[in-house]
This record gives sequence, structure tokens and C-alpha cells, in this order.
Amino acid sequence: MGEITFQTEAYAKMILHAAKYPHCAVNGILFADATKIKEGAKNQELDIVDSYPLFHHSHYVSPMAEVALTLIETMAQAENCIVAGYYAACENFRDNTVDKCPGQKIAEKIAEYFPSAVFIVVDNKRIIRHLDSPAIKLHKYSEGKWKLKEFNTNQLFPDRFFLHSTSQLLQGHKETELVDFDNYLDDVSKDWNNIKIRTYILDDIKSEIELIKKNKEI
Amino acid sequence: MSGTTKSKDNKTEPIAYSEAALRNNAIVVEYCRTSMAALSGSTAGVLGLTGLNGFAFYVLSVITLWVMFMIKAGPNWHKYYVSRQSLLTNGFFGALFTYVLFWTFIYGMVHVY
Amino acid sequence: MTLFDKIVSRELTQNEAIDLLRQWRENNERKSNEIAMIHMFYDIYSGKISANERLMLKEQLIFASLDVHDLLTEFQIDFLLQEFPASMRVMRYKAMVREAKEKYDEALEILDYIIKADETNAPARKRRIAIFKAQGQITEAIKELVDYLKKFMSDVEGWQQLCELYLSVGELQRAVFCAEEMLLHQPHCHFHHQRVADIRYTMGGVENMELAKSYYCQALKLNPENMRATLGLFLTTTNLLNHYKSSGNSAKRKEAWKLSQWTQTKAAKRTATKKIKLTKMLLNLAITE
Amino acid sequence: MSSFHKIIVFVGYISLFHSAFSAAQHRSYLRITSQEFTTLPLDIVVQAVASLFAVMWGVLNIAGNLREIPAAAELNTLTWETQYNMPSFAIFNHRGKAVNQSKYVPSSGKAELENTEL
Repeated sequence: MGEITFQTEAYAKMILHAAKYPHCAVNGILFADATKIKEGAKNQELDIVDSYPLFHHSHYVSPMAEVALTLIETMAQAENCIVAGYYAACENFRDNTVDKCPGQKIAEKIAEYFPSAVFIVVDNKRIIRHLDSPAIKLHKYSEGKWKLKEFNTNQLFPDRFFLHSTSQLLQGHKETELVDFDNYLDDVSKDWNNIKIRTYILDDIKSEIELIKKNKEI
Repeated sequence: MSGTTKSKDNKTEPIAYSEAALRNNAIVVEYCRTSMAALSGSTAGVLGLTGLNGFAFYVLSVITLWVMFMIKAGPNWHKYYVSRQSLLTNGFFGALFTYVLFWTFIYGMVHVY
Repeated sequence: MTLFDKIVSRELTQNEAIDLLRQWRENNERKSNEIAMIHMFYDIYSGKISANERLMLKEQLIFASLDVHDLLTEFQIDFLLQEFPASMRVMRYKAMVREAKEKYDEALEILDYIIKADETNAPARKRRIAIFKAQGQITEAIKELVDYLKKFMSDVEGWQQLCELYLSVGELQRAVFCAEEMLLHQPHCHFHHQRVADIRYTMGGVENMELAKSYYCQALKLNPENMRATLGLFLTTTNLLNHYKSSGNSAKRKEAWKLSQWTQTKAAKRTATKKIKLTKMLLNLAITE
Repeated sequence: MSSFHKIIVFVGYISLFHSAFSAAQHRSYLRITSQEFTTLPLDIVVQAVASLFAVMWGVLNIAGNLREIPAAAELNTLTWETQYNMPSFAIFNHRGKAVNQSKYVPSSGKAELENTEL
């Protein structure tokens, strides 16, 4: 059974994207570390290191999605990553299933190129500013369908501060600084890589570690 | 958004203008021109200009106002006006009457009485 | 420092806050969180605003707090209702509160009452459609919206919503009709041109590609800054180029080639100031196609 | 900014009036000393013309902003972001319910859960 792990950065960007546009359906792409991928293995070990938020409107027309995917493909190659998954959140509060999500075609395209791709559905009901659960549903591609998969939170997230860090970002309203592909198209000078978010997370982890060290000294 | 299109036949193709914006600009220009006529008329009266000197002063102020419009619009004047020439010549005589009125009035006030 | 931080740390002056709200109102932005925060942190009503604007501000606040699910909204609306006891507009807001609480039946009751009292009340009818949408009954919403548009044909917003709904159920042919309807109402809006082109492109096929190409061109002519149209045009021309390569129509092929080159340089110019790999991406795309 | 131009206009008007009074005074002085009027003193001329230009510039800026006349110009400042918003069709049954409510407890009861698994 292939293990899937999620880095905080990828997770945080996904959640922030959902929080930035609470009234829209959102979607995005997940990147996995290419060095850990074994060629031809059926159940891949996935280490999802980054995510790229795509759209919050115009989900059902394809041109911009095609552009985004091609652009992402080149970026993935440059960063030595692989496009390994797709995430989406529904517009309606109570919808959290794959078939209510936008852009399933994109997800299938990804699965075509990378058969052990994952599909994350963000669970609208659980996104609060004090996250107490990962608020996601994990799906794996098998036999042409997205199958819901149970996961162990501790296994999925090796960084044990991930909920804390993301909650910190949410409480600081850092989602306003997130840039998705739609924002990028409206203003090309924006930074779609969201390097800022990464620094925020690193800062948070650093301060958290220091806090723990201090507590231990006491 | 509102009612649009007043087409101007260019050599290449018609350009669509927003009617509301055109009207807004015309109002601004008209306002400035009337004020300019009254003010420069008063000034001519104060200076005690008579005869052709007064009319020369009017032409001078019209040109000054036009230059000011050009400065305000900057290098992209065609974004705001359909043509530069018509901005200079339109309403030349209409404003002249206002000018003469203020000129004679102030001249009388200052220099005669 | 982001705008949000500025709002929360009270760094804006009262007038700046009012101006910001006015700007968002005029631009039709849905920055509900920010609006709610401004209302929380600034005493905007004591500023120099007209009575008319005061009501607009209140309305804006009600809408925003519905969006952030602030339950104090109801008190606000009750105050307004005391001021204007017979106002349909305030009643509609009462219905919206019910809606936010997911009490759709009660909301529909109020809206039906409004529509009965005033047949021409378009906003109330639109809310009815929104309720169907909120319940996830897309087909119902479409039916209702089509009925609505039969009565209020010049409502661009309605057409836009119908277009979105049709797209979400995959009825591209009908969506394109709605988009063209929007285009007829606002022929100078580059968004509508681009939208028609987007849908045409999604539909696929040479004929649709040709149409998409001309709509993208028109959108670019109206607004050369439209990045989506630039990229869309590039995609369509590359597509067409491929087609004509195989079918051997040299004149059209040449035209498509020229256009594609043009968009490429244009996109490169736009992104030249930043180190963005967009140009590389375009090249990549051209190779893979 | 516009208050600055208002001040310019105001000061310009006062200066213009002042030059008018100066000119009138000059005329009466000439009359009393029974000299011929040829021209006004240079300082009055300069003051009058300068205040004329100042007032003209102020009026030009007070009169209002010029709007761009190409029909598409005002639509081009919009972005898809705002174009896409349709306030009268907005729905409130969305993620904002949870995101903005610290009090909202997810999966609070069984009834809640049953409702959600439609």
C-alpha cells in the first residue's frame, strides 16, 4: 500500500484558497516530489510538497484550464516535481462529494498521465479558523473512478504542527495574500508561487519549536 | 454601460465613443470656456484695453485655455477629445459675446467712473 | 502590510474607510469580510455622508454580514423595518436572512408575498432563483430563470447567471446563446466577447475555433490588456494551425500562423518585466500541439 | 486636491479684484493730479494677468474630471473578479458559514451529520 504524505505548505495553500473565496467553488493542483516516485510502481508513495491554486470562477470553460495545466507542467519539471493530484471545494456548504465538484475533467486528465493520482475534496463544513480536523476527504483513482479513502491523520501529515500553522494563517487573515491563477490572469505582476505563504509557515514552525524548547527548559 | 456609440468614420474603421463620456467632457469644456470668457473680459477691462488690443487679448486667452486643456489631458489627449482643432475653435464667437460684455462693464467700472 | 491588516489595526482614517466602501459598492466587489471588519472597527456613520449614502452603507453591511453569517444582521434589518415599515426592499432582506439560516420555505413565503404585492419586483424573483441554487436544484433554478428572463429580457445579470448555470450542467449550446445575449446588451464589454469565445473553444471543432478566434480578437481590440483573451487566442490559433496543416488550406494557415506569432510576442511583452515562464510555456505548448 | 484648486480660485479672484481697485485708484490719482492716462503701472498689469491665469487653471481643475471617450474605456478597468459577481443571485449557503464562525462546531450532532450526507 503506497503511503501518502502531505506537507504543510501544500495543505495550507489549499485551505487558504478555500477560505479566500468562501462563496465560490475553488480548485487547484497538487505537486508531489518526483524523486520519491518509483517508475511503473502501481501503488506509488506520494509526498505532496506543494499546491497551486487555480480558479474560483469560470470553472466550466476549458481554455484557461489548458493554459494553467501546461504552465504547471513546465513548472513541475523545473522544480523536479510531478503533478500528482487535484483538489476542489464545492460552492454549496453541504456538498463534499467528488461529483459535485468542478473540474472533474481536469482531474481525469491528471489521472490519465499519473494513474495513482489523488483527488482531495475540501470539506466545507470543517473549515473553521481554529482547525480541529484536516477538513479534507481523500480520494484515490482506481478503475476509472475516484474512491474515497480513509486516512490516518498522523500518517498523512508528518508535520505535527500543520493544523496549528494553518489555523494561525487563517486567524491572521493571510488568505487575502494568496494568489490563485484567476488573480494572476487579472494582474500578471502577482506572485502565483505564493512564496509569502511559505515564509509565513516557516516562521510559524520556527516560533513553535522555540516555544517547545522553552517549555522543556522550564 | 449606458447608451453608447457615436461612430466617427475614420479611414480605417469606425470608432465607438461612449456618449455619456462625450457629453460629460463637453460640459466640462463649456464650463471652462464660459468662465474663461468672463474672467479674461474682466481682466481686459481692468487693464483698460481698447480697440483691437482687447480682441487680441481674447485670442490670447483662448489659446492659453486650449494649452491648459492639453496639459491637463497629457500626451493621450485623444482619449478625452475627438479632435484638438475643434477644441480650440468651437464656441469661439459664442464666448466672445460674454467676453465683450464683461470687458465693457469692467472697463466702465474701473476707468470711466 | 495588506489592506486587511490596515483595516484591523485602524490605520485608515474615517474618510478613507468610507471611500473604500463606496469604491467597492460601485465596483460591485464582494469583499464581505473586509466590509464587515470596516463596520466593526470604524464609526463610519458619524462621518460626513448624506442620508442616502447612510442607507446604502447599511444595505452594504447587511449584505456583507449575511455573507460572513453574522447573526446580528437581523437586528439591523428590524431597525430598518421600523424606519420603513412597508418597504419591500427591507422585506427582501428579511427573506435573505431566512435563506442564510437555511429556512428556505419561510424565505420563499416572504418572497411570494412580495411578488404578489408587486408583480414587477424583479429582485424578489431573482432571490427565488437564488434559493433554488442554494438548495442545489440547478434544473429548477434554470427553469425558473428562463421564466424570469421571458418577462425581464433586458436583465444582463440574469443572462449571465443563466449562462453560468447552463455551463455547470454542460449545456454549452445554450450557454453560448446566453453569452451572445449578454453581448447584444453590452457590445463594448470585452468580457462578453471573451466569454463567448471561451465557450466556443470549449465546444471544439474547426468552425467553433474560427468563431472563437474572431471573438477573442474583438475582445483584444476592445481591451488589449485582457490576458485571458491573449492566451485564449494563442490556444485557438495553435489549434487551427494544426488543423490547416493537415487539411492544407494555405491561406488560412498563414493567417493563423501570423496571429499566433503576434499573440506570442504580445504575451512575452506583457510578462517581460517579471521573470515568468509564460513564454517558455507558450513555446512548450506550440511544440506539443 | 480639489480643495487646493478651490483655494487657488479664491485667492485668484481676490487678487483680480485687488488689481481692479488698484487700477481704479490709479485712475482717480491721475484725475486729481490732472495727468494724461497712458498705461497702467506694470505691477498692476502683471498682477491682473497672473491672477487671470491662476483662476483659469483652478476653474479647469474644479470643473470636473474628463472621462475617457472610447466606449470600452470604462469597462476595461473592471476585472473578471467583479464582473463575475452577481449580487442579486448571490447565495449564502456557502463556506463562509464555517470559515467566519468560530462558534460553529462541525459535526455537532448526529442530525447534522445525517443532513449532510445527502
